[in-house]
Amino acid sequence: MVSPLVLIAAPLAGAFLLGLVRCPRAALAVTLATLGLAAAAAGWWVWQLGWAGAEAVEVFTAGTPPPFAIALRMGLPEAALTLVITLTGLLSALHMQDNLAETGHRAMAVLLVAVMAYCGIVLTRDLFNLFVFFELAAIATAGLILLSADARALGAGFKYLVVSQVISALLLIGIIFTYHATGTLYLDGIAAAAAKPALAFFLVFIAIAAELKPFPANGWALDVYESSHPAFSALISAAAGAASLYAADKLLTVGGPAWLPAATAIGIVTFVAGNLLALPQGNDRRLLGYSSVAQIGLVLAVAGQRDVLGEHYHFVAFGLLASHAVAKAGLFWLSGMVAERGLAAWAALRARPPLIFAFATFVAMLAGLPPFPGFYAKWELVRVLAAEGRLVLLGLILFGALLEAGYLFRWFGFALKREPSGEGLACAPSKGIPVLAAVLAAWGLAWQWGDASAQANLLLGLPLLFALAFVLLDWLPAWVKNTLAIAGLAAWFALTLGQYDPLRLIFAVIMLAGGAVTLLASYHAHGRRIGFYPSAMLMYAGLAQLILAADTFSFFAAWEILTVGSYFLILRGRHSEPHALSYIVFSLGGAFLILAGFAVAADGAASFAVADLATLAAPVAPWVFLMLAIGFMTKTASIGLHVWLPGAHAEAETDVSPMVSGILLKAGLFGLAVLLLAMGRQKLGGIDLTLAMLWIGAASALLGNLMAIFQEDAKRLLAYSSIGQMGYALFGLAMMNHLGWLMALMFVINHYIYKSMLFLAVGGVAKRTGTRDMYRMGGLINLMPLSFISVLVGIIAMSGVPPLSGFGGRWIFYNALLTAESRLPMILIFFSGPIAFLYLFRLIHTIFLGQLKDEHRRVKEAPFWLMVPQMIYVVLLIAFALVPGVALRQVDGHLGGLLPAGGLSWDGLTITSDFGYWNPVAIMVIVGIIFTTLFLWLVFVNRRAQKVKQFNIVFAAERPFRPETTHFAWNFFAPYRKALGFLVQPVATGFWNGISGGLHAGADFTRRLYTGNAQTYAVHLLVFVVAVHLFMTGM
Amino acid sequence: MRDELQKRVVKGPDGVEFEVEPLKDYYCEAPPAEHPPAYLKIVEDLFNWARSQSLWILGFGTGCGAIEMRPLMTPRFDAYRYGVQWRPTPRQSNLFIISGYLSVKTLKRVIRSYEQMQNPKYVVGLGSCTINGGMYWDSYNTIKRLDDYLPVDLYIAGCMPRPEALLAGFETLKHIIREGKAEGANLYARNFDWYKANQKKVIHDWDMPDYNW
Amino acid sequence: MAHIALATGFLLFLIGLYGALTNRNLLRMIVAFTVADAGINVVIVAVGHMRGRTAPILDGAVPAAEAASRIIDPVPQALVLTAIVIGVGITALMLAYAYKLYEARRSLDIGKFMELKW
Amino acid sequence: MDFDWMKIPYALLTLFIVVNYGMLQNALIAKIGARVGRRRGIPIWQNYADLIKNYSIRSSITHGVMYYLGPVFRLSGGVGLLLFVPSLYGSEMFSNLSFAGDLILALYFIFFGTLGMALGAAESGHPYAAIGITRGLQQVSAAELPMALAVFSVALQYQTLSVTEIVAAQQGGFQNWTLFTNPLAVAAAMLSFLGSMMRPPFDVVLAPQEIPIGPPTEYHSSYLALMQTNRAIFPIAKIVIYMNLFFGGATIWPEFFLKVFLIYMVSVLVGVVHPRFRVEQSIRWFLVWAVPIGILSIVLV
Amino acid sequence: MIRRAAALALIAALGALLLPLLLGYHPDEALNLTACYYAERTAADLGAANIVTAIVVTYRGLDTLGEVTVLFLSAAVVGLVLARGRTATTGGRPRLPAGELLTTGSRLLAPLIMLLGIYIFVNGHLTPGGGFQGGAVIASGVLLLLLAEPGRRLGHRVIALVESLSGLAYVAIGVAGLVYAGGFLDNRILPIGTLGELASAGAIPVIYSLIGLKVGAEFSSMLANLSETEEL
Repeated sequence: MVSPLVLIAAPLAGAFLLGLVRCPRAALAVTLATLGLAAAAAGWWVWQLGWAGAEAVEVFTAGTPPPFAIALRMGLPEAALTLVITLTGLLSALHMQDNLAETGHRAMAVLLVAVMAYCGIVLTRDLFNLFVFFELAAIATAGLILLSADARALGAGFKYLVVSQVISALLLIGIIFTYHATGTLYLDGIAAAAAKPALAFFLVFIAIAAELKPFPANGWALDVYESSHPAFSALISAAAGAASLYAADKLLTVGGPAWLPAATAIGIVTFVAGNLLALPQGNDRRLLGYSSVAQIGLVLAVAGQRDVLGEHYHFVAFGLLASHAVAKAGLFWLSGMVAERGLAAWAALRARPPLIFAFATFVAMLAGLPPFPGFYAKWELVRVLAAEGRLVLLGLILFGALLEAGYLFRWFGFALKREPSGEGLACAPSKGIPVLAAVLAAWGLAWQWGDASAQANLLLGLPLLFALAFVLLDWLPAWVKNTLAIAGLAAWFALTLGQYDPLRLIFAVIMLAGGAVTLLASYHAHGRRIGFYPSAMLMYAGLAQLILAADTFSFFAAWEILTVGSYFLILRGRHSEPHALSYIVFSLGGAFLILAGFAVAADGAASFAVADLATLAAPVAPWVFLMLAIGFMTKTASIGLHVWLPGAHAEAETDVSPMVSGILLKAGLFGLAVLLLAMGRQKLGGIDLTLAMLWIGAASALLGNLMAIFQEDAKRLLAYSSIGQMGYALFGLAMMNHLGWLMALMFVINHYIYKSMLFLAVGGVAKRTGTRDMYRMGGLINLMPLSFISVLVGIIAMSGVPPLSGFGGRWIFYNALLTAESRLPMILIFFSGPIAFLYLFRLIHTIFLGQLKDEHRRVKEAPFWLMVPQMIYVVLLIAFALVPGVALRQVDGHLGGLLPAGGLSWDGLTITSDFGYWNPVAIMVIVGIIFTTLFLWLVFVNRRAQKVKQFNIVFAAERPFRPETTHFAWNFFAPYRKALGFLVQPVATGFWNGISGGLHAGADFTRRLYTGNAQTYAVHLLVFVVAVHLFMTGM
Repeated sequence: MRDELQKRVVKGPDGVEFEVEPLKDYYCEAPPAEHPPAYLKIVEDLFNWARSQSLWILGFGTGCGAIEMRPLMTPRFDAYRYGVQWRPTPRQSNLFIISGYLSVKTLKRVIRSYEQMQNPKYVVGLGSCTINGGMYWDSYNTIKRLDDYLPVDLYIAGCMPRPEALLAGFETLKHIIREGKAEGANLYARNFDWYKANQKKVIHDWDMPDYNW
Repeated sequence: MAHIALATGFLLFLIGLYGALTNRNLLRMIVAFTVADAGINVVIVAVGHMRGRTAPILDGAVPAAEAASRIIDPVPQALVLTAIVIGVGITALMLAYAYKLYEARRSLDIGKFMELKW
Repeated sequence: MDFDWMKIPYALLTLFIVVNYGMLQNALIAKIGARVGRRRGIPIWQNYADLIKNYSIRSSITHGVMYYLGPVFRLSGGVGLLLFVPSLYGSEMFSNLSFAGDLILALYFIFFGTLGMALGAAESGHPYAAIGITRGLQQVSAAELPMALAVFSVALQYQTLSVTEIVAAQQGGFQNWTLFTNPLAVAAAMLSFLGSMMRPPFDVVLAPQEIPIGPPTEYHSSYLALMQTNRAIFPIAKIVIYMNLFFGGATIWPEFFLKVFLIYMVSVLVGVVHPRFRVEQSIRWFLVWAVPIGILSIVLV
Repeated sequence: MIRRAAALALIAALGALLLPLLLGYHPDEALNLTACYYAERTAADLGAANIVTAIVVTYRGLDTLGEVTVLFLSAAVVGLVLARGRTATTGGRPRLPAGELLTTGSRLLAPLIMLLGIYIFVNGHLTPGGGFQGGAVIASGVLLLLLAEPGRRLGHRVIALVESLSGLAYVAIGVAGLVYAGGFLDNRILPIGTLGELASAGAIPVIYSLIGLKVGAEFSSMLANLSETEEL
């Protein structure tokens, strides 16, 4: 039995002892040993209380029971928090050991006392004692700030002192009047007191709240974060934040439910404002400071929701707090390794891939992505808030979280993509160990929270584990990993084959088997390709789990996993940094909508079968539908939400583009299919939502295609084309009839095949020619004949010209339209068909036909491994064109059970609908015979044609000047721009840019609040106090 | 030699430098081939009839005579009724009317266009200038005898010959074609070196391949 | 009596705070905070005060048996001790900071130490 | 559906009839045009002479595989289009190969030849070819829209996509023709028809002097001959679709010839009195004038 | 001006916020539960005559430990602050020596002051005053010495030793309470003795003495540190 007092006595004794130790190294050893002892004690308690089944204990001092003497309490929360505090202290001490040793025993003593004070804040049950520990923490903070090498730290420390003077004054007044009114300082006694002194307690409460750095009274904290030694910032952020939060929590327990709204309000305002203000930050530590402030605000808001969270309160609050503590401490420690302060300076981390992994872990953890605790916590929190109808709060939380994800991922993008400048990395083991420990803690907590969650433990999911295994296997050469990956996908597909219904089977085939085929292209990469396989397999893991997901939780978890995996994957492209960012922001925005939708639908249930969406009733159902639909449509890049797609797909690596285009987009369609199957038609305010989707689908098809024809960049062209194609599929689904769905599924298959093929082909060409601008290419047909064939087959299939498979899609599409109820949106669709023709022609013409350029005269065919999947696709396309029934017949039958009749009849080789008929084999044979006959005839009459070269053209009696001036390729469809250019004005881009710009400008304006003047900060604090008071009394 | 036709060193996308020789790399270097009639007589007769009934003139006015050809399209002369029409591209034309005097500068273009026409092809010299230089007999920059440079099937004399003369010329040309005597293209191929030498004698800035396919 | 003490304490606190907010000189700010601290301490002591009672020390005048009815509330007395000591500690700290700040800039103007902001 | 081998000679017969009819009709129309201009115009057999002449050209060049295949695609498209649609209603003999697919097949097969031709012409490396193709594609993309709407309107009207059934529904007197039962659709379709016939005002694609006849700039000799053959077939094949959809189809060849001729004459008549549109003008024109009619026809059907 | 007016307005608002505390204040008529407990039980349980001392040292011993630590911390941080970036300042302008009268006087007074301080903290459990007060008095003696002889260097090592040892002893006694008596900082590890005697109230006098020493040492160290800054 270790007394909890060890946590106080040991550091204190250590601190006093340090005065006797002269040698800095010995002093350091004492310090570390003391902290280690404390951490061990805390760990022991966590073990006892958490696993060994011990009860919480109340520790009396002075041999007298409370309220007459100070008492401490050690329960599971306290044990966990003290463990966090002591461990952070230990690791921070390790991290800054050089500074400590240099500064001498005093600094170490201060550090020990700081840790002791934080533990004391957590443990004590006495109000005044709380004050004492806070003061200790404040003074220790003022001392530790000085450890920084930054000369500005002095000023920050003074500001901190000024503000803590004001806080402690308020706290003292509050305490003494609370004592006066209740006759006790024992927290439980105050809680039990009959008459609660509202104003006095308000002062106590507001003082503790001010310790939590609420907006706007937090300028001092930011200055401290920015200028302190990062290890110490880690301590403030993780340990002090946790301790203060627990103090606030204690006060809220004492104060009762009346104080919860205020806590919530303070917390949420701080959360949103902190994240908003972090947006324009350029200094990593200040950014982390804003983020810390925001996170602590979030936990405070959660504390304010304890009344509704009930038994989940600790799970949620600690999930968020643990995520914050581990990730933030880790990030601060990382910041200590980076030499410069700009966000882009973190590019130096690239020298050490494990550090990038650590960075990714922390960012994902902060952003609340699975499988980290924040994810489970978010799920519970949102679920409860939605069930209680606190939708504004829910919205604000998600909005803040989105902002946070925005700047965190932007920063991550900087680290991965910017050029590392100047000084590198301080990579001493003492700096690396804390980071490593934080990473381990992060994954340990992920396991722990998954284990404790009422939902499935995500880390038990085989696909996810498989993906994570690649992190450990990253030292292997790429081809080994590629083989493993393909084998894994194939094995998982074979393993789960029995579990899919025909609808899911189509998606499974595309995502898993198709994924394996796409991965064949990755054999072309040499070396180790660090980071590629974990990301790719993460995405595939998400996809694999998505198709199998039966309940909302696993669905959403899979959704986020695939989102984050694909984000890392997209980010790998050379210039993809901004595009990957907009991808992740839009995806997370969509994911949050899905989350909210599920939560609203759940009405308090922990998780429910996705199919049960069908049982939702009127007032809620349309809103749920709306949120889910928008969420899924973000992924399918429907018009308006499409701005992330072109860049993300175009800038991705050659073999990544087909994955994110051919495969990933289908996740959105899958979601929509599941949604529509479950919920069917919904009406909101008299508007049929499926009709709205129909219009969106049609508009996406038209505008996507229209934008595609104006692209000069081949991959962007394909990317815009995907928007259009997804529009078709969305349109098909939204028709809500049998044939519409069949057409959508046909599009799913076709789009996978030809878009993967085209992306690979174009990627191969771009790889060889060193450019993606089509007008710089031209005439490559003879040099890259295989690529030409795959593009040719691809565009024939895509344009829907018989006899290839695209026609089947069109045919079903027309038949579906005949049964559709609304006719107007189809006009847009009709228009988009021929437009598709335009960009497809442009694609093949400007790349392969026309004039070959000087510098491309010696390019070779695309790499072998890029060609392999393309040739497989060519075969697949032709096979699918001949016998579409192989894939579609089952689905047709399956759909027959889900949607009213109107299916096709598969009579021999002819496919018959209610309206028409279609015989793919006959078409192929007839066209083949005619074509062959005519070809032979031409060969006969024209057997002696002289093969000429590219300048042997009639040129109005002149000769071409140079290939560049002879290749007609740039601004290919100028008349279209004149006629319809107004349709492709970047309205959506402008809109989103406006929002982003507005947020940044607003943040930039608001942060001028923090003038850097200590007095201003004091004023902020007082204004905050007065304002909160007015808010509370006004309520 | 013009800049754009000179050898140049370019760097490929893979960073390897290599040499581009435009005249070799961008133009077909093969010399023209003779294409003697290859089918049975009756088939060739049918073909010759068709060729004679379908005279597609390259729409290229080389000199002042071009103005005389316009009226042929008008209701008054209506050359269409004789199977004559104008084509904008030498690839599809089989009749080249050198309409009047031919400056050296234009000769270059004429040669190029002529060589881009397909066998069989016919050349008609219109006006005195194509015969002996006409009033430009001592000009420093017109050619004097078209026949030195291209195989002429028919001359239509006059300065200028009226459209009626042109129509009559067409009839004569048809006659020649039907008789199988209009083999100027083969003549050109056979005596290619001689024609080329003559051409290069007057064209000093020869900046194209020897034969323009 | 208690009200007067309380009012004095509050007034001192507010005056001190006002001084701290308006004086740009570091030393003046520190002095102002000391004033405010003093005000708080007066408030604490005043809250413990009870009319007609004596100090909580048991001696001849106050036997242990009668203590409950004779002495004033000892708790604020104990608290104020702690508060004072803490105030002293912080004041010392602020002074040290002020000194170093002056050393850095040769100025005591709070407005000179604003390089960390936004 | 059982395949009957006799269909092949029957289909070839259709092809033969249509090729000859097409050649003569083209000449006739040229003659009419000439007469409007008070000329005599070409002899009626002129097209045969041109065709034979082009096949008889002895030399030719090729720019590459696609260049070589372009005309093959083109003519395959024309022949296929013709054969996928029944020529005469109620005639087993001249229902051709329509068992392979319905109206949608025919409409999409139009693009087969266009695509092949575009690829072939583009491989010639000639900028004028590419310019011509882009003009054509852009113009057609807008011109197709009213046609698609009209077709759709008709399909809705008759609740079928089978050409045979659509013709069947129009039998029994001209008052049953779609022309009278759904005039808006016909109007839209006929406006679209103007755009697809490469006649003024929509012939900027060819623009003989600006971009010497556009896409086929580089084509000559037997390539050109193939394309000429297609020029005889393709417009007829297209008009057959119009005839079947809107004008009651044909049950005997004379009716077929007459209707095809009259429908063709629509574009000719419009063509001889209109100057040329630029591409963006024609796009706007179709979207502003033809599309609303098409939309109305869909809404009202 | 606006700044001042704004500050004034803010202070006024704060004052208005605090006003209800003042107006709503009613002095207690009787001791509340806690105070009552102390009044009635202190003598019997702890044997300390000075109830405040009993509260300070025992009942709220943890606070006091914290308090001592605050001072320790302040001293350490002041040391840190002042040590930060300090260059060797052996030089500096020479000062005038203090007058002989002052030197002698202060040397005479200092031990007396120290003695007073010791008296105060040793008797802390009996009379008003205690470790903090005593420590402060001791430190004032040190201050006197420093004022009288500005060039004087105090023995930092001695101070640090006193500081550390007294602190360690304090913690040790606290832990001893945990082991041998009712809890951390329980004074009953030593016999309570008779109320009012010097050697009574268990460990309270010992603790208070340690506190006195420690406080004195810490104040002295702070003063010494601050005084040394003058040489710059």
